[in-house]
Amino acid sequence: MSSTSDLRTQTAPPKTAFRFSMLLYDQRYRSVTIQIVFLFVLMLGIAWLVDNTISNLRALGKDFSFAFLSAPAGYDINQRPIEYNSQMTHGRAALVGLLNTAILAVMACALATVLGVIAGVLRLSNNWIVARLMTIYVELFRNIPTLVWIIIFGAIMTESMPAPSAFRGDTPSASMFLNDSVAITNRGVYIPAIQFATDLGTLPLGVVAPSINWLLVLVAIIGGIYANKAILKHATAVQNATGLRPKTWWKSLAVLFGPLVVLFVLFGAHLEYPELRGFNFADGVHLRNSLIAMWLGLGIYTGAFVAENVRSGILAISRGQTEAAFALGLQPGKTMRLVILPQALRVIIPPLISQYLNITKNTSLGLAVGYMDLRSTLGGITINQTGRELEGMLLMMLIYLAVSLGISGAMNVYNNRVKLKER
Amino acid sequence: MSDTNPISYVRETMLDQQEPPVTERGAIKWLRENLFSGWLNSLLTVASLGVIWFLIIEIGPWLMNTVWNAESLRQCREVLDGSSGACFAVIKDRWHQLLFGFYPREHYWRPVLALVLMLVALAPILFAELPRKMLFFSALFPFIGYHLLWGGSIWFPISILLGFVAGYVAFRLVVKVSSLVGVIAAVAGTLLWWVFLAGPFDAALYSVAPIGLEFVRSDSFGGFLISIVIGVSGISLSLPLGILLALGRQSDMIFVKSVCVVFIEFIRGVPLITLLFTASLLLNYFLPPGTSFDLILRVVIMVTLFAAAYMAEVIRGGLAALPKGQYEAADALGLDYWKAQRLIIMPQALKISIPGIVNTFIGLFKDTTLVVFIGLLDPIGLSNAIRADTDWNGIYWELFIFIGALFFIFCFSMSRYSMYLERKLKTDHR
Amino acid sequence: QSMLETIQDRGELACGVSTGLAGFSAPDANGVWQGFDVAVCRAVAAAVLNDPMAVNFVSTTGQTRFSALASGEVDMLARNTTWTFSRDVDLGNTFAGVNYYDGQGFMVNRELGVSSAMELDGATVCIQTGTTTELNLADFFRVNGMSYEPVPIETNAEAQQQYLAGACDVYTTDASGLAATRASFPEPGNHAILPEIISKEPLGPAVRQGDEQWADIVRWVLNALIAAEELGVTSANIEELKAGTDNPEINRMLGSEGELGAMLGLDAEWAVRAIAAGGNYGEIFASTIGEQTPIGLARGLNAQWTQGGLLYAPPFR
Amino acid sequence: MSDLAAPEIPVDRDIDISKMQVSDELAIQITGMNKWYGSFHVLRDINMSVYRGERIVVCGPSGSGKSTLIRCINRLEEHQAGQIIVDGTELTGDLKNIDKVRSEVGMVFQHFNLFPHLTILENCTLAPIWVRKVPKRQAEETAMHFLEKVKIPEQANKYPGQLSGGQQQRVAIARSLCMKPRIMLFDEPTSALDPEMIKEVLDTMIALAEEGMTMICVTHEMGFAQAVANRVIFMDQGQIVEQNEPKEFFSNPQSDRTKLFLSQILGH
Amino acid sequence: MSDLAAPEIPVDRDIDISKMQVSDELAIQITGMNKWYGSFHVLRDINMSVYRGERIVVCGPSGSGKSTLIRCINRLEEHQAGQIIVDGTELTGDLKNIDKVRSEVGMVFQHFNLFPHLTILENCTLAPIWVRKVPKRQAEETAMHFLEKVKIPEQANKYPGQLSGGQQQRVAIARSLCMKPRIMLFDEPTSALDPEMIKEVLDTMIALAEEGMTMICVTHEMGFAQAVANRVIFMDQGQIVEQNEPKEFFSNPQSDRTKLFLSQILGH
Ligand SMILES: Nc1ncnc2c1ncn2[C@@H]1O[C@H](COP(=O)(O)OP(=O)(O)OP(=O)(O)O)[C@@H](O)[C@H]1O
Ligand SMILES: Nc1ncnc2c1ncn2[C@@H]1O[C@H](COP(=O)(O)OP(=O)(O)OP(=O)(O)O)[C@@H](O)[C@H]1O
Ligand SMILES: NC(=O)CC[C@H](N)C(=O)O
Ligand SMILES: [Mg+2]
Ligand SMILES: [Mg+2]
Repeated sequence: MSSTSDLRTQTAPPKTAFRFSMLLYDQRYRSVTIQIVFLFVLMLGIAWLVDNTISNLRALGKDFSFAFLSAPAGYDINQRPIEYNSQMTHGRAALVGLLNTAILAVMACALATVLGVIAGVLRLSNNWIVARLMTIYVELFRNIPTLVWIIIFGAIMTESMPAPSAFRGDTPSASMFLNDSVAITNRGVYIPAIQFATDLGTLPLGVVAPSINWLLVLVAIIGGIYANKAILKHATAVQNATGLRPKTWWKSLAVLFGPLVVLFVLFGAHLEYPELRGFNFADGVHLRNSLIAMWLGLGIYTGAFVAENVRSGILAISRGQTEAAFALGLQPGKTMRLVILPQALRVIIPPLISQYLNITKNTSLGLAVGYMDLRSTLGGITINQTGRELEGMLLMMLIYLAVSLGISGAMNVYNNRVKLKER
Repeated sequence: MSDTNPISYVRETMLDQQEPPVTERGAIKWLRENLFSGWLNSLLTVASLGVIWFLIIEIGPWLMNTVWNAESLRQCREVLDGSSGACFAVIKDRWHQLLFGFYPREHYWRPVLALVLMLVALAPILFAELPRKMLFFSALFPFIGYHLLWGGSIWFPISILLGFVAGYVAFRLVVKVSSLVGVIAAVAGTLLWWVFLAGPFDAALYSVAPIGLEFVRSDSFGGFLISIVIGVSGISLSLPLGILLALGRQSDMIFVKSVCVVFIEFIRGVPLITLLFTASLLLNYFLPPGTSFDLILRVVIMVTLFAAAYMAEVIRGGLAALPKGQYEAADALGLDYWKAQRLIIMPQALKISIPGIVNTFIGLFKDTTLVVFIGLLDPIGLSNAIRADTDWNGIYWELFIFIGALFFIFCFSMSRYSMYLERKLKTDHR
Repeated sequence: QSMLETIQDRGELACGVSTGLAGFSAPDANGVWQGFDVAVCRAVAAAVLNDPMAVNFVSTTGQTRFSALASGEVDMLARNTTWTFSRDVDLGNTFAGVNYYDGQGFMVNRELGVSSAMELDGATVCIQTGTTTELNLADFFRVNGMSYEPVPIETNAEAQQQYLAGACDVYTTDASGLAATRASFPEPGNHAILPEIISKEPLGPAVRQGDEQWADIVRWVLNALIAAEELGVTSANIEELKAGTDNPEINRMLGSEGELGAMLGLDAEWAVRAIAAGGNYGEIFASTIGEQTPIGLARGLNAQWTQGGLLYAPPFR
Repeated sequence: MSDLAAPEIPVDRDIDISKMQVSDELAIQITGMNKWYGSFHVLRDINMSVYRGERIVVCGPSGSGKSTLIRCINRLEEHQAGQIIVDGTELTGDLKNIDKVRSEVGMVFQHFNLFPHLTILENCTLAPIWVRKVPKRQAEETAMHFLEKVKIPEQANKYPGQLSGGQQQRVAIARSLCMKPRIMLFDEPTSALDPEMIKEVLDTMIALAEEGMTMICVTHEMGFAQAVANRVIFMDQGQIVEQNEPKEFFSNPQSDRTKLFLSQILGH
Repeated sequence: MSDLAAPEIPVDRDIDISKMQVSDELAIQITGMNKWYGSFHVLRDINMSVYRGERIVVCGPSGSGKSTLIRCINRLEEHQAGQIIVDGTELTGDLKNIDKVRSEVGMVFQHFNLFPHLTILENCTLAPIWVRKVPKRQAEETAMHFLEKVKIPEQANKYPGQLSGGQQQRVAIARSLCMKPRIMLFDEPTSALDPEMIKEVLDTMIALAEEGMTMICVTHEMGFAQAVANRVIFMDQGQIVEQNEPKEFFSNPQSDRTKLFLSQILGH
């Protein structure tokens, strides 16, 4: 029989003496051995590769330098979101390519989301035909490589659309759509552009010089969104106090679009219609074939995956949730908004974001249809003209990596924010 | 039963099933519930019927009016004589290229036999009911398949196979010292054999006994043959590599772990196409001057690394889903790390990850189309080549329909198989 | 280990060619590569490997060709590649000479009614990326104060399709390439090559910098082909001439006199094999792109210097 | 035979069932109701009246249509023939009527069906705020009141995932009560719970019963039935086969089916 | 106070504890053992000897380090100071020793931890085949022998998922026994089980005890402790606070902590 009543506490574990044979046979030190061996082999491998590279470069008389980025590029880029001409540097050309990548990625993400949500929801509809049709869409696009789709859309654009010359003459064989404002040709789609009568010039910000008019429009949009948030918050406050939620839709509409309308009127905004002049349509916005093919190819293909995510997200919310909400007297609309959507979004958004990541990486397939993205500028023509394949590839991979890590970092933040609390 | 108690009630005769009212029966109910419940639904029905009608009207006549016999698009057009119609004659003319590339015609039996044998080798892996002994053949298949496809000296695959034997012998010899040393010895033994002895061994035996099928160069490979070769090798190699990476990422050895994390995140963060470019353009910078090895092999390596990173993440999910108790029970029974992994952890983790694994496989198979960018003649590359030919200049849809349909068949059957497996595993062991 | 040894060990020459340009380099119906550029590869293979067929043709696009060469993917490029300063000096290539003197031209559909490149303001231009023509085009339009819409394209075949489909008004590349492309059109007569030649495009085989011996071999194989024409050595009479003639230069070239072959690290008959492979320069020209072929190119600048052209092989001495 | 039910009785206080009021007003009236799933006739000629303050236990073998019956009462399922009148409102396709009935009838499910993305308090205030348009403060006060009643006020700011099954079911009851329903439906509220937790939930239900709530409860807890029910209804094959006072029902079942059923559930 | 434990006694036969042999050889010796999780001192100066054939019950409040203690004995956890000698082998980082000890010490977990992808028989033969290198036939015979001993030979070809909790725990015991360990450790083997199943498992453990197996068992089944244990060890805050014969321990606890603990677990 023994009993202790003093409860002693030590704060730090003592160290044990180290013997050499422990390296192999001791649980604790063996992992150190393994890691040292591993690291050694790894270092050796890397050193070998680096050594080979250095001697190969030396044999070719090349060095490793990024100076080529500030040399004049010499080539033209057809789609230029920022000022660019062939006299500007390779670095600038890479930036133009990166922006083109971003434009395509954003457009394709938007299309994929819209299509995916529609198809995902419709696939669950109890309408037999619609559900089947959506199943066909999803299976057809999921099981055929995106590259095939991109090329098909590219072919549709060049092969099946009329050339600009078909719009010419007294009896043109092709005509524009929507009251002569949209022209679909085998060189792309021309849509009206918004022009401002009073041009406030540009804001020189170093590399880019955005138009002040559009900056103000952007400010108005962001401001509108914030104002709308405030209105909704106020509505909630009123509801909390009185139980009755004031109608807000007209206020929302007003703050979201009011400032825009005012700005547009102030600036004398008008539509500039595309017009057949010389060889091509001029004015308006030119969405090139390459852009359209990439956009449709990536967007519709990824939309099929998004549809599956949406469908499983909705299915993950058990029927019991709807029934419980109904049993409490919530109407279907409110059930959707207050009970189903908040839960489904948690399930849907993480895979949705990884689809966005896939889209971003897949924009590099622009090569197939001649889209001038980052890969085509920095990773294509620049490398070819300067012979800096090592540096160019490395830089390009790092840029893609940074973008990917940025997106997945955002996803992790979101995931942690909405994680369900469990026991 | 008491009549005094008003609430007491007993049913004397049970009622029989009755037919539901008309609205609950047959076609009317089906239509009402499935097509016309509410105005939105009716609208959707009408819209979809419209879409289907449009497709039939647009594509139907074109498909029905197919020309199968012609030597060029011009001939096709002559036959069609202005009416709209498909010209699948191009497939009839070029199907062998789309399937085999420039593989010598008299040797077509080799890839076909390899495909059949591959299905046999896959069978015991895919269907657990088959006898386990067949796995022996599955293990040998890579070597048989290689020899069938490329030919050359039969001693070459055999000497590669012997590398594993060498590794095993080395392992046996020193495993007594420590299993860690054993593993290192096994890897070293295999590599040493491959690097230093396999070549001479092959050459010596071949000079004595020159047996083997006729050698076929890699650049005659093309079409679906190349997609399948790259896809299947990538799939079978990326699984073990993915498992290792997943284990590395789960490991508590900080260096191993961080190297795995960096590798996985890097590979997942860049587009496959940049890796393929690296394989085709940059790899020689990293190797000693003068080394050159087959482009297909390089692509297989890159595709494998790429898929392995995704695989590792899928398997990590499976590992994370296993309760800690499984590891502890294995420890308590005295199983060492690798035995525990092989016998306890992996069988369960892989089962959990099957849907993800198959999805990665499908993705990998679809991604084999990207090799067209580095000049390999996969189906897309060949379709470009065929269209560049003056005979078939201007033909599009027929080729794409053929290629798309074949990809669809492969990928769709894979995804169906994974659903079958999921269903089966759900009921198994319960 | 030198390039020569590497290639001889391998038993095969890796030659970078285009992805398909009729007359210059394109596989025929049997998958065997044929053409003007291909003939250079075959001659080199014949000289160093004693087998004109021991060539592994690697098709490269305008964009991938120099990377393929620099990384060792190919041993030499014979791919209508323009010899420029930066490609020679900065990109680390060595050009082995010129096998075709060319310039950049424009092709348009006659329906457009364009007769001069100066009328192309606002046109959509199909252009192969990664070429000198891409850069020349930018300069040409900028200098002349015109605008254009470039449609960047990877390969000649794709460019041809885009052009025929009307996705671009103009196709621009080397004039020889235009002629070759036009020759494969269903109705070549509907397309005009505009008179302006906007650049000098000396096309020639290139090797990687750093192995002088290998560069010399390629250079002198090409020179041997050109000199053979000048000296009247043809594939028909070479068997007879190699025994010895009274022209000492022919004798030195064909190895019956002197040690030229040994100086290159080859045997004495290297040039005999190179010439026998496809004939001398003139024979190759005539059978691949000459006036008798569908391509129908005249010798023009590519005639021997004795005929008023620019071809001028340095002496074999 | 009456002691058979004894081991199941979870009650730890004296209940005087006679004190619980039953008025003679009708809360629910079902006449000639039939329902089919496809061509399967699940509910056959159901006739049943429930008075205000009555507490009815429905039992019967699995698949006999118990759940379907009570789900018809707040129109989670649609019936195809006959009439269901709840609190004077007939249930037809009319959406207004359905909303009205649903806000008068509370329902507690076997699997709780709490909203996992909302705290306990938010679960309880959601419907009052959005359906009854009660100001938030007041809704929260009511919610806390009912949470106290089910004895878990301290959990108000946790999420459902952090609670035990028994606690979750009590929250589900509180959530229904917050809508101040006049009728409560329970569909096997304790069958997904561990034995210790069953007691907590049954105690809560008994407390409710004592306050005179009209209740229809599908359950196999015969102890509960004996303790508080006015009436036990036994269903089989979609029909009401027998109904009686609990005492009579357990001690003296009339129909063979009932006997068989009772021997099965009380037997082990 | 000794009758307090009565309702928990699961024993259905007469056990003559005096007939069970305890030799004077040491099976386990722990001296001055300390363990930390990070900077948290979970086990403080543990000294303890277990003789061959001894059956020891460890009890104590939750978090007192009971599990950690017995997990240290087969090195599922590493201790940082002091000595643990099992069957003459000291546990250090040395992998050989660890392997040796683990194959001599069987362990049964609270949550059974059977391998769900293997049949019962495969669960039992896995370790003998791969660790002890026993031929498969022989391993299966041994396994059937022990499965018979735990009274479930007929389940040999089922999968764990098809068995009840009690059956699973008996399989877990059989699986450990198949390695023919000289010492068995049990970590709350019955606490995840339903009441009826507890008895099955305790019976199996009692049968083991009767055969003279050295056992250390973390459990709160005081009936079991009274019936078969030679010694009860009470732990609190990572220390051994009291140890004694079961009878003395229950009837006459010395330390205040022990008294408090006993009143809590026997109280309800
Ligand atoms: N949505 C449905 N479609 C078709 N049949 C259904 C549906 N829901 C239930 N059923 C069938 O209706 C019958 C009655 O089901 P119900 O759920 O009402 O039984 P229950 O008495 O509640 O049984 P349990 O005690 O198992 O809950 C069962 O045979 C069931 O299979
Ligand atoms: N891996 C770990 N890391 C940090 N602390 C731990 C870890 N495992 C256990 N602990 C802590 O060590 C203490 C002892 O844990 P242990 O599991 O041994 O207690 P126990 O007596 O078995 O309790 P129970 O009866 O709940 O099983 C507890 O306070 C626990 O929180
Ligand atoms: N069109 C081509 O492929 C070659 C164009 C040009 N001769 C160049 O070297 O860049
Ligand atoms: Mg039910
Ligand atoms: Mg414990």
